[in-house]
Amino acid sequence: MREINYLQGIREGLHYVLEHDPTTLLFGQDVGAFGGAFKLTEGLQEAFGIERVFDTPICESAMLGCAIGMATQGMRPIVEMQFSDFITTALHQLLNNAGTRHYRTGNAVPMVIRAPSGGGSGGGPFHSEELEAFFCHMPGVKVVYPAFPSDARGLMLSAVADPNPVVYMENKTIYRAVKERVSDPFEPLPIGKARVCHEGMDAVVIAYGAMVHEALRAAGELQASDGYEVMVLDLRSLKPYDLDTILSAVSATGRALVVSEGWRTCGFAAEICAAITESAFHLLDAPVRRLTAPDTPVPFSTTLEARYRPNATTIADAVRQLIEF
Amino acid sequence: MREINYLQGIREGLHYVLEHDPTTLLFGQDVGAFGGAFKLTEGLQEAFGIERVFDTPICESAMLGCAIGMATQGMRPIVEMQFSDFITTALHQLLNNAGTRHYRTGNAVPMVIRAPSGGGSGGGPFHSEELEAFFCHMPGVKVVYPAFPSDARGLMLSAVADPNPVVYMENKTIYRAVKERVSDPFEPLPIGKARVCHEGMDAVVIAYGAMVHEALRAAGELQASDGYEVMVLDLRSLKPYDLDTILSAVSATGRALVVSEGWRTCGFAAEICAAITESAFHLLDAPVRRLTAPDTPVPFSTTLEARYRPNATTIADAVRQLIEF
Amino acid sequence: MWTLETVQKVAAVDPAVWRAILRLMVLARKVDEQIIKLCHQGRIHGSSFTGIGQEAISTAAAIASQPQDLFGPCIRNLALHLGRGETPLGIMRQVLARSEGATGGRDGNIHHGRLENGVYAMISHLGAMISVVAGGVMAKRRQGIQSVGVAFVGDGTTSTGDFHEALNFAAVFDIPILVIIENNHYAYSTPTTGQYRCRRLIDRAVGYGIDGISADGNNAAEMYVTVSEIMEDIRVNPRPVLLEAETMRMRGHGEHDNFKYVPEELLLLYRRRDPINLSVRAMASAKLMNAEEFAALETEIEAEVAAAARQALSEQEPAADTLLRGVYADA
Amino acid sequence: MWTLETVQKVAAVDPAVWRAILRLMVLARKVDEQIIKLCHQGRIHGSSFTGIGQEAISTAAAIASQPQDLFGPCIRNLALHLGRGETPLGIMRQVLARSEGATGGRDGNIHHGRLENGVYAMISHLGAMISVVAGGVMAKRRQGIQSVGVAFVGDGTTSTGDFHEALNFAAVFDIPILVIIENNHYAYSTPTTGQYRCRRLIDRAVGYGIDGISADGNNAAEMYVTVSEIMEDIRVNPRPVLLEAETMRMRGHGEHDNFKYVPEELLLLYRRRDPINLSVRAMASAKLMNAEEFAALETEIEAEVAAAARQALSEQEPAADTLLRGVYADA
Ligand SMILES: Cc1ncc(C[n+]2csc(CCOP(=O)(O)OP(=O)(O)O)c2C)c(N)n1
Ligand SMILES: Cc1ncc(C[n+]2csc(CCOP(=O)(O)OP(=O)(O)O)c2C)c(N)n1
Ligand SMILES: [Mg+2]
Ligand SMILES: [Mg+2]
Repeated sequence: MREINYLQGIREGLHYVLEHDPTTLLFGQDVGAFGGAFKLTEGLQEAFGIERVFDTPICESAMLGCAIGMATQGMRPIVEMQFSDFITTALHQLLNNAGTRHYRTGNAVPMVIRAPSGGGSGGGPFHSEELEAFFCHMPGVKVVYPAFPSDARGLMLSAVADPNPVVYMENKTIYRAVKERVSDPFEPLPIGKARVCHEGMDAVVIAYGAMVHEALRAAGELQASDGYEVMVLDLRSLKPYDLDTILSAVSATGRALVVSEGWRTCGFAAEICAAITESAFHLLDAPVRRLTAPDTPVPFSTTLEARYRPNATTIADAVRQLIEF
Repeated sequence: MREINYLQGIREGLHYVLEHDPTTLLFGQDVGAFGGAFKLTEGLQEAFGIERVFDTPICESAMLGCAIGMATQGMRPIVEMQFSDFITTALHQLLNNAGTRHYRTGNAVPMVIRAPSGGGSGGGPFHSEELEAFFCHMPGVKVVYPAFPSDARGLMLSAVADPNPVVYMENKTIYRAVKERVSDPFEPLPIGKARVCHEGMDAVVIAYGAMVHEALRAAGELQASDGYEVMVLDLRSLKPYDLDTILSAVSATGRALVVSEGWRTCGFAAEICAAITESAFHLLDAPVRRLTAPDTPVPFSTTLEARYRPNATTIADAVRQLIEF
Repeated sequence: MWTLETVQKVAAVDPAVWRAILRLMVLARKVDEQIIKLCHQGRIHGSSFTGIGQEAISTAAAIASQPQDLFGPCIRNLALHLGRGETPLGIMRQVLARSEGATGGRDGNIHHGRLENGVYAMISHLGAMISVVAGGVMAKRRQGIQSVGVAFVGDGTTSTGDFHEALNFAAVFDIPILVIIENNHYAYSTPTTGQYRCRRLIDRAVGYGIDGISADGNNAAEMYVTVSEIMEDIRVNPRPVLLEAETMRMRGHGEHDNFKYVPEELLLLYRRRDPINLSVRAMASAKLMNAEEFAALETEIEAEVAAAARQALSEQEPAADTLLRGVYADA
Repeated sequence: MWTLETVQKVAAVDPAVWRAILRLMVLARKVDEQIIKLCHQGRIHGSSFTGIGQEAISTAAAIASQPQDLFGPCIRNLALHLGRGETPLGIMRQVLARSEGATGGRDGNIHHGRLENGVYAMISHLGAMISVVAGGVMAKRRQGIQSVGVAFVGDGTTSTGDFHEALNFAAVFDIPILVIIENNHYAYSTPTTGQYRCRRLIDRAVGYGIDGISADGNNAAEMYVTVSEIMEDIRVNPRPVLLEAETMRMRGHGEHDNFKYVPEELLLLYRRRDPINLSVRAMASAKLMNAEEFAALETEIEAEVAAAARQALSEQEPAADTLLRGVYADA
């Protein structure tokens, strides 16, 4: 067992697929010799050569278009958005071009888009966005979002092996902060499987990405301060999401809080609320609640950003309200 | 009283603002002498001159950027997307540039984006999309979606008068099919106000755009065949949406169906479901249900598209299930 | 302006190639005419778009190509589809949304293509396919396949950011892709004066550090010579090239458009420069084909196309309950 | 390469303008140095970006401009902000996310601008601001105001679709906007060889049917003469112009970046061509300023900047409960 951080988990996943699958390629702005804006891809160009790991000009649409072309000709490209935010210059390539292609033509488009996401470290409005609601709204696109180093590795393997466009979301704030002891070798983690990462019967907190760690802290706090046993469910895949596991959790607890650091209106949390309500209305002892970022641009200052993002304290408060409903 | 169709309602709204507010401008691809792909803007260039109503090259990002520049310098630009679908090439200009500007700098960005939306007439995957879930997810952006000629006029006035970026969604399928007797002169219709367009106590169907007309047909059918009295609520504004009126309707009926021709996962219907459940859980006699398009690209063929879009029959069936829950 | 060299090259075009060119152009024309007929009979759902008047451009590229080449056709490239293996029956099925067509009715009109023919199905978002073709070629090259790409765009499409990104990207990576601008004077109702201010669109080539070449898009032999030379050149010296082919859209943007905004003189000029007529005349004077043979060719093709239409009309649109199938590829 | 004409024009620059140029460059340099200090003291949240080495370009544009002109600064244009009326205190508040800064802490570092100064706050999405400035100028012109726009982009930004769309759009509508490419050899870690293949980036101008002009971005007087001539020209003959200013980013992309990927010789070359030093020397030989006067100027500015930093440090970030305010403008 070695301890690695979240960023290393992603990097090991990339290393693995580049090593084991000669059809894989990794490209993006500054991902080569420089190792990427977060040094996440450091060493990969050195290990696999400039033909496999390379820098591109600043052109998100051409990058995604190129990946579609490659994916339909026997390769498995992995494209890095330097920041998830910049994909809004080229969403048509994902929604319209990659996402519709199999449905329209029967041609598979196995490509992975790495989307470093999320706030919490002073990125400001354009380097902090959580765009999973956009991605999950797109037919033909899959979305994964690991929260732990081991899942980051396993999901990278599955995302790359999947014959469809997969957005691989990564939370920048936990790149180095979240660590885990992992064993080697590692295996693909099936897309679409959530995981209960803390047991409890009083309520369930459904989370993903960095919010899983806030939820775990909240669960610990609630246990210590109120004696509440709160289940924490890490979705890990957002599309498809694991409705079965969600419903089991709801049936076990009767109370659910969905946490997301994305915007509230039409956010991913709304989807989970709606799905639970539709499928498990009779199991609910209280309405499903959302705890999300508000509908404001992601603010820059520490004071505002701290208020903007859900955290262990606000989660614990929301869970208390839910239990005491 | 004159009878006008939906398209004429939009055109009259445009005509009014161009006539009464010299700071307004209308531009887009082929909107000038040609009158637009749907002939909706026919006559406007003739009436107001090429300086006020003009064609642009094919460059959605520059068009929206230009509108932001104008809007921040005392003008009120109205930009037409030839089809709503094409805005995915330039979402950053809306989400990041227009949507964040007031929050970041205090500078207002009064601009209107006309987004001809929706399927039903063989537009296929790229000329039929309903992207309200994207638009509504954007902080700083407002979204309106009239279903009737009179509302189309009134909402155009309000959208143009609003000091924020407003996406004015229009349903292409009802351009000429939906008619209404209207009176002159007309007035702005406040953004954020829903309207009960059919009374009923057994359930409420919450809809917008073309689906309002399907819901009205369903209500008629349910009355005739089952004796059910079904309320139909036309949201008219999607962001902000009229939660008060929604909750009154839910409290009056205890049963709600949300209908949307947008995609299901992370769609606008999920938002309304989640909001109702959060705010009116105790008022519900049955879980709020969504009836939406499935998560597939908008198919081209008549057979598939007919199955794809919710319609009076599928709405009536869903309402029956809801009432008999 | 033709140089003596061009004249000689055109004269040297193999008679068999000449015949293939003419056949393909006529085939495309007849299929387009059939589409127009079906459209005006109300049998086609949605819009119909044709490439009438622009057949020489696609034809040249199709005939000049090798099997491993990749294509990104756009609105006016029926001849490309047909030249790369799509059949008239396939086209009829596509425009009629039949379940046996290339997109099985999930998409319509021009939005199709078969990867087994090296042809990508376009999306509507103009300019988006250039980088796809570039990426496809890049992938093939990495697999040791000497593929060349050809992407078609209209004059209007050159204003999109995607056009720029893809050309710059292809230049940086020395991707062998020929981007053909079919300058047909209009983008929907917008004339080129409302679209750009450079003199010729190939003035953009220098900005990418690549070659820009002009050709007469209505002269099939010139197009063929030009395109095949470029394709064979970039096949061995990989790099993008921009080619501007001047031509004219002889109908509306789609069949719903009466194109009143086009000056009659312009249409007249190009009616006299119809690519099929020009070729027939050239072949006649080169004694490659006489009027009788041409008439026979037309009759044969008309029959084939009519049969295809009959066959497709007798078939079905996809069953409604297949709606949810195939959004995702199975692992 | 300087022509005799340029030499004469530079020689004719008014001494007062020379002094204004130098002052603004020094002010920007000192403010940037203060930012670096604060950053390395850990007082700045997130990343810090400077324009050290590129001051001449923004300075020239600011000094050459008129009040009604509009600007789209990007990453390395601190001198532009200061030259258009932002104060050192304003900058300190911005980088420290103080509630009194231009964005009140809602945004940070370079993401600011004051419309009352004619300066648009950039968004990060590179290239997106060019069309905004173009639209702003279009609006002002319709109101009878003889405004000219200036948008700044880096070499890397020229690869974006937005760069292309905006330039083409501006050309079609004869919008008087000067787009200045600050070619500083790198886009983050990517050298220009990985970004484009044209010889000079102004090779793109012909593709828009506009003028493309080169200038030495480290020579303040040349930049001033060039920019003011263009701005006054397009003020009366409205149209876009592309200007490529060669320069060098003298630090990392941001302060977190050690820029080891930049060859030492290149930095050395440009260290010798520091825009402030060059100007000081030119002014000295023209007897416009001596070493003492320059030292006094530096001291004065340093004091002003230090005071601004102290003031801003004593202030607060916005209160958390203001988070929800102002997402929308009130009717
Ligand atoms: C990004 C984008 N914006 C707008 C449209 C709508 N549209 C479809 S075809 C067309 C005109 C295309 O003109 P051109 O590129 O010259 O091709 P042509 O039709 O002349 O062959 C327009 C504006 C689109 N398909 N994509
Ligand atoms: C659309 C987009 N893609 C990627 C980025 C990330 N990014 C920020 S700055 C930068 C490099 C910019 O280089 P250049 O334009 O040369 O400006 P310079 O930093 O050299 O002044 C990159 C890739 C971005 N901001 N926007
Ligand atoms: Mg055209
Ligand atoms: Mg640079």
